[in-house]
Amino acid sequence: MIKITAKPIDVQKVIDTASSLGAGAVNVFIGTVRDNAHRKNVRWLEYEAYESMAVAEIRMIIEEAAHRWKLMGWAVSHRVGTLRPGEVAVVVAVSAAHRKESFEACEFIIDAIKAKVPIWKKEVFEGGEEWISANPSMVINVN
Amino acid sequence: MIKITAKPIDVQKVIDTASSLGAGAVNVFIGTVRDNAHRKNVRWLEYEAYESMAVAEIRMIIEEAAHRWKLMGWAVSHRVGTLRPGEVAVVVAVSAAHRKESFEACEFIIDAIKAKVPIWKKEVFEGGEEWISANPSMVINVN
Amino acid sequence: MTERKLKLKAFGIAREILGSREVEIISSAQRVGDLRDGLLKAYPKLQGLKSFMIAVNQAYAAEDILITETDEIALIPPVSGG
Amino acid sequence: MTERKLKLKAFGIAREILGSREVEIISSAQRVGDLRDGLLKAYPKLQGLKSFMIAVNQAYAAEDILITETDEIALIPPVSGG
Repeated sequence: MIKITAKPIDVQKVIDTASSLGAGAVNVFIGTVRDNAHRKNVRWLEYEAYESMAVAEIRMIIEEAAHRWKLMGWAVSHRVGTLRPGEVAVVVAVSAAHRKESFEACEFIIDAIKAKVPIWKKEVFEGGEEWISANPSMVINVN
Repeated sequence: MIKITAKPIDVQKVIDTASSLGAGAVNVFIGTVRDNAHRKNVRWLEYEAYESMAVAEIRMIIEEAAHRWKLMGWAVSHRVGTLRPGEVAVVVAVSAAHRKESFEACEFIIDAIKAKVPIWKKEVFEGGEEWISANPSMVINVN
Repeated sequence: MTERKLKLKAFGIAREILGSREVEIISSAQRVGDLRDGLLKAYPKLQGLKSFMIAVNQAYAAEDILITETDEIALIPPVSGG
Repeated sequence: MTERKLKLKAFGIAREILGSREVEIISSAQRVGDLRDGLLKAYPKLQGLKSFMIAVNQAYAAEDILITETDEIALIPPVSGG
């Protein structure tokens, strides 16, 4: 399952979709909105996606991971729209026979999503707003 | 929260306990019972724990991880009793500012739990039963 | 070069710079690289971005890819999902 | 050496070998290492284990730790949680 959605993500449902009876290990990464990124008080984030391409890019990433780590199940859900601190922005869940593969595959997928998938976030903080990673002058370490 | 329980684990509750408003990343490991470990058809697993010591050992592991990776939240729940294939045996959830720390800390914790914490499982398969890892003759790669 | 009408999609900060999520431009650009050069001139604020990619038909496109009028062309500023 | 009554907890395969989760033994063992030697003789099946540790008061105990009658002593066969 690959989903780009404006509705709150049901984490348990993503996990259930990724689970498999033959798998002994499920790893789940949940990206949430921080209340204090880069020393600013974050009021909310605006996420937008180039949805059809985002789904295609995530599919390619998943296919590579599934092959490399012999995944038995997987699911990715990414939120768009307005998100407040504490809300879930992205969930990646994978299942594999053993735990090492599940950790490696899940980390590979979220790293690749953050590097390649056409989704953007604008941080709205007290006193301004900023598209994350857009400008070279910003030194940002996004989670 | 550290819990050794005979009741089914509520994964979402473990995740919620580990979450924190200041954290941007939550990593969750879920260990489940496989239906086909070591080429045998698993009917069920019997888990038992030396509960008071298990809690003390998990606490030490968590304290080390929390310090090393500056965790903002964490929770561990381990099941005991009879577990059928597909059931959740253990959930480890941690939250941190950034994703790399969350992955590393979660993997460290589950690795240490499997290496040190006094919990045992007996595999009941078609035609026999076996305490996992107990005897040197068994070559076993447990997830 | 013949000038053509091209439809562009723009996202994130590129959408704000172009002023809309869907923009029609008149361009003589034959390849992705030409289009990029034209856009950087027409919208100088794009020069302030750390990078921007162009996607053709929902895939990142190399500079020498030929563009046709029916292609779905999109401006991809630095991504920041997750 | 004086013989003493010691209460042992046993888990997993050690519980099955000793026949019960709580066992009382008479032992002259002063230290953890002596107790281990005595148990390996009294319950030869323990020799078949990949390893077994002894915990005193809910912590893994080194071989030279002194045992008292009021200590909580437990036999820890190879763990396999998770």
